[in-house]
Amino acid sequence: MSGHAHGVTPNELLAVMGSRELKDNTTVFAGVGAPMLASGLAQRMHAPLLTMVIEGGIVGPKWKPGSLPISTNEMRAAYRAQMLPGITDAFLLAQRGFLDVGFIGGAQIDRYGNLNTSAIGGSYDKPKVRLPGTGGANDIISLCREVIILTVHEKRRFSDTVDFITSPGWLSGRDARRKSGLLFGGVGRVVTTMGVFGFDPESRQMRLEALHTGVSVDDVKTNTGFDVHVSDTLTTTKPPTDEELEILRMLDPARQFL
Amino acid sequence: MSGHAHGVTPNELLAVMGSRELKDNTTVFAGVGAPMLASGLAQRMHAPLLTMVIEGGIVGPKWKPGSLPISTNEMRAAYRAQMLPGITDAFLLAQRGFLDVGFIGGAQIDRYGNLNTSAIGGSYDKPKVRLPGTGGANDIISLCREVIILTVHEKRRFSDTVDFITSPGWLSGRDARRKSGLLFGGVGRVVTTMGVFGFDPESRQMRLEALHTGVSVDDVKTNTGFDVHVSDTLTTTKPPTDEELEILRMLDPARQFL
Amino acid sequence: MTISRREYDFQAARHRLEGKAKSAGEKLTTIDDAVARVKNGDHVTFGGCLFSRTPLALVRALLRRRPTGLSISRNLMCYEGEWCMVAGAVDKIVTSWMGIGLPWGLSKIHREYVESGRVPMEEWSHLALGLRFRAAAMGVPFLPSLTMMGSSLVDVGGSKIIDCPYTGEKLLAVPALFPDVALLHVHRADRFGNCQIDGYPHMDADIARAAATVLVTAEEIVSEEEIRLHPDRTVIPGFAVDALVHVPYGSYPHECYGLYDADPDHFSEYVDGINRHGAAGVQAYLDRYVYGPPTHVEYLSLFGETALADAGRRGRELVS
Amino acid sequence: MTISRREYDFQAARHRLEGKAKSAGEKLTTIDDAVARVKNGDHVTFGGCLFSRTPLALVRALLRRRPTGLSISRNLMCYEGEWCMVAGAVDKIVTSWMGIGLPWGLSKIHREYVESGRVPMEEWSHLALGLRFRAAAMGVPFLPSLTMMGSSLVDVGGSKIIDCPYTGEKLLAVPALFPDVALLHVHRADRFGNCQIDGYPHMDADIARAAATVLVTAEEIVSEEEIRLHPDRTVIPGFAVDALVHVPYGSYPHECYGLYDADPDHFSEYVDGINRHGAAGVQAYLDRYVYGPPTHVEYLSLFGETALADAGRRGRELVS
Repeated sequence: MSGHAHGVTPNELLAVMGSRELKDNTTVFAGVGAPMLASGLAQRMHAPLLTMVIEGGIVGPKWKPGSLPISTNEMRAAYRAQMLPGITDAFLLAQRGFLDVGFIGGAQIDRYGNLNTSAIGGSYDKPKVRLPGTGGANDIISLCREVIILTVHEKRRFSDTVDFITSPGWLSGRDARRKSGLLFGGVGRVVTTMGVFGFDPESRQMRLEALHTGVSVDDVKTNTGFDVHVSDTLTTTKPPTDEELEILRMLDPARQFL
Repeated sequence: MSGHAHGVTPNELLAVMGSRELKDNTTVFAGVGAPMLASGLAQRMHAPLLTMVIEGGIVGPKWKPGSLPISTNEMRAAYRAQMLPGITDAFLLAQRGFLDVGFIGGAQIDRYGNLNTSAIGGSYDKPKVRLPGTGGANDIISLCREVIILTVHEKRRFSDTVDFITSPGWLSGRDARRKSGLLFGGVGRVVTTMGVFGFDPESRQMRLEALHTGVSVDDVKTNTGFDVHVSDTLTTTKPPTDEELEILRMLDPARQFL
Repeated sequence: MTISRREYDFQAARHRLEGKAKSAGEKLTTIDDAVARVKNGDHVTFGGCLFSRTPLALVRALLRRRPTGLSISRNLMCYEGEWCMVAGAVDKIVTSWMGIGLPWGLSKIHREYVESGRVPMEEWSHLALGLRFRAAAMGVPFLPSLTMMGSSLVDVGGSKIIDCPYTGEKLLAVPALFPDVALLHVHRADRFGNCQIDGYPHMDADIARAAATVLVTAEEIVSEEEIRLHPDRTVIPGFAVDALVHVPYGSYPHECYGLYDADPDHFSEYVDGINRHGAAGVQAYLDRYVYGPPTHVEYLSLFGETALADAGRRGRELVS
Repeated sequence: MTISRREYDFQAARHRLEGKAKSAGEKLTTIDDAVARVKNGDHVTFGGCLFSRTPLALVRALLRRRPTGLSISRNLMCYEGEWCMVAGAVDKIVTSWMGIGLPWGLSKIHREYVESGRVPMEEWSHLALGLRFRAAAMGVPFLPSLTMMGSSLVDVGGSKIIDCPYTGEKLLAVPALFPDVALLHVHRADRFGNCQIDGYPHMDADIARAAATVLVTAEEIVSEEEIRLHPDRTVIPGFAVDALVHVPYGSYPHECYGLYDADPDHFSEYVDGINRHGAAGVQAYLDRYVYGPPTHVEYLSLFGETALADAGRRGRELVS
């Protein structure tokens, strides 16, 4: 994929494309890795008045370049924070409506943006693979105004069905999410290493809206475990700029996450 | 009444008799005036490990003698406190079961220990006399393990019926309180300037259990707006000792509350 | 007297918040610009408690705009509630208690306005009102509680009893209260609106999350760096604040924990005016202290430097 | 896997608390005396979060007693949960996530024990678990929330959906979790158990109110006077604490905000042992670090003064 052709790593590509989804004067619920880098990049590019909220109960940190956190609840994640309300109260800010955007990923994702990070195969009680669990992913996708999924694009991830809905996207589509009691939010975008997906406003099925440079629709179809709907107005994303990549590499010089 | 005969004021009598109801290694939800003095006295007499919790969101203050608070939410009330959790969280400690005893008073009280501090006469919306309201009294009587009512004994206060139940005692008696949803607590004692009342364990009606020195049952009946039941084991309280009075007057030398 | 749907409509409240910019940017402005955000008919909640950290500078600035039809709420309402009554600004008062305190007896103004039915008082227990703000802060329409059960207060506001889905026990469902506007006074904030409070927090943090619009005065504006060096002291995040004004002695003659003590003599002077002239006494007070002084400095000069310095000395002594 | 009634029985939990002395007196004791309060079959909740302020000294002291049949809960479970599995101490783990972190991948121990059905993991969303502790801290059987709705998680623990009595909307009734015992590590406390935490509070304050028995280790024991000079820093009242132990570096090699950083190299060493020997690697670790050292000082000496000093330097740098 082009990213790599130009020496851009998958996480660099995700961080850049993710950062472009963030607007100024908003708040973002960000986890470690690409989401964190996307937020830090957006603050330095076009969204200086963006506030990050971190799962560990951290509001408005100013992470130290080269000293990025490996978890959402440690001193590096809280570096130069503006407020430390605690974990429960940080999520309650999201439930109240203070969080505009949330970033999450997942081991399995279906066409409706439902994610599984709990258990794969077998039964839930005796699964083939027990994954770590939801952590705050379920809360973020349930409570933020809009969620953006950031993930590498692999066929095994983009699966026809998820074995367990850890984090509800649009559930079975249409108004299923609202009917389930999730009155707010939803998945807006799925940013992958191959392109950017939106969701059909009616069916709530994933729809390819943009390809990264050098990626074809067939590439995407080959690497997706369900039928890929393509937008009538399919576009191509602007490749990561040198400035964007320089900032990312300044934030993570050891390339711990890049 | 004897209290006065011995130069003991009504509030001194209430503070002394109230203090004797408090045990060591317990917690007490105390308001300003007699309750506060009763708690401070108990700490200096027999309950050094008694912790006071104050409505203003204050835990374990060590009030400055001669600088007593006139409200439950001011710096004098928080003087040398151990913790300042805030008002809502202080009451939630009581709802959880951390508060052993609560002191309250009221403008009107009936035979079941129900109190009215809201509105007297007319209708609730257009009352003859609009009183300040419940404040935390309703919460204290609803949530503490046991409530002790401290009040001067006047016929107009000890009324056949209360116009409005601001603070629920035993409601209509027997199991009415539990049935109403108040699963915990209840009024244990009513300490007045004439004597000490308990409640019949069956009927939950107020019952005179002790008289202060020099007060007769007839005195009590004459000053009570409902039939006074008298315990078979009626006793006489030990008058305030010089030590008790000295401590009270040390706490409140200006006799702001005495 | 019953609660109105807009008080507990968590969906509408959430949509209002979703529609707002949540900026990490500048919040400093003038007090008149701040209170211009209050519309007639709004539900306005005052922070602090009784005569502690009351946002009096904001209340005065608000009353100078001669608002009408407001609902006001506060857990323990002090005489700022009487001001709103006499000024004709309020249609409803939501509180658990109204007055100044023991030494000043019953509030004649509270009695006059409520007994005549001119301004209804919606009464909640102190905890129940706290839970109304907390439910709203949490973004839910109610919180379960054991308080108020069995009392006549349950019916006053129209709150409901539910059965616990797990234990089957009865619980009071305390309805959320989402105010249109919150008026708060804090110890310090940076210019982005990150607020810190010393001593007892009262209900301000919940109120700030509950309200659609948050107006704050601060005793001190500190650097962003100072906030970031003590983030565990911050109780209100900047993105929740709409307007911030630097107002030293912003709650005087009420107290501000550790900075200045209240002025009970002034309370007595105020009550004397009522004892002599009733509501006209409050009107005279409003003319002198609220409508009169064009600036906060001129307001403070009515008390004099000695009184302010003395209140400051007492306030510092009480926490040292 | 469903919740058991004793987890949300607020009446039983309240009666347990009512039956306890709530003393303002001495709480200092030895760590062995403290953990002797834990009975086989108890539900034990660990404070802190992941590798931050984990009460590791208490967990180690508890495991030295070879407890059995415990249920353990923690919002993000780190490798202390693996210790309990391999030590045969637990029948059930309640958490939202289990592992160490990205660099160490999936937990092989977690996988082995859960996939085989030997130790079930009851999974809740991070907020839902936080609300379970908060409901208990508030003394109510549940709290309403919008989280987890529509997901497969709703059924895992057996939580229920209710209709809002005011708006008619569906809400998740998150059931309370009243632990038998809470293990917590804090920055400082006075000998009466009044505890203060710096930085992020995690869920410790709620857990301390939720549990029937509260065991605390503190980095520092300070004078009563120091607590009373900064009461707005206190998050757990002394009367809620049953036992207090002075344990500097009480959560090491996990971090303690502002005092010392975590030791990721040690985590890697631990995980290497698992990668090479599976559960036997954990057993060897337990023998060396948990069962082996008779005292905390001897435990710390396994890391060496240089490592401790370096963690302290990094920890101080990260907050200055």
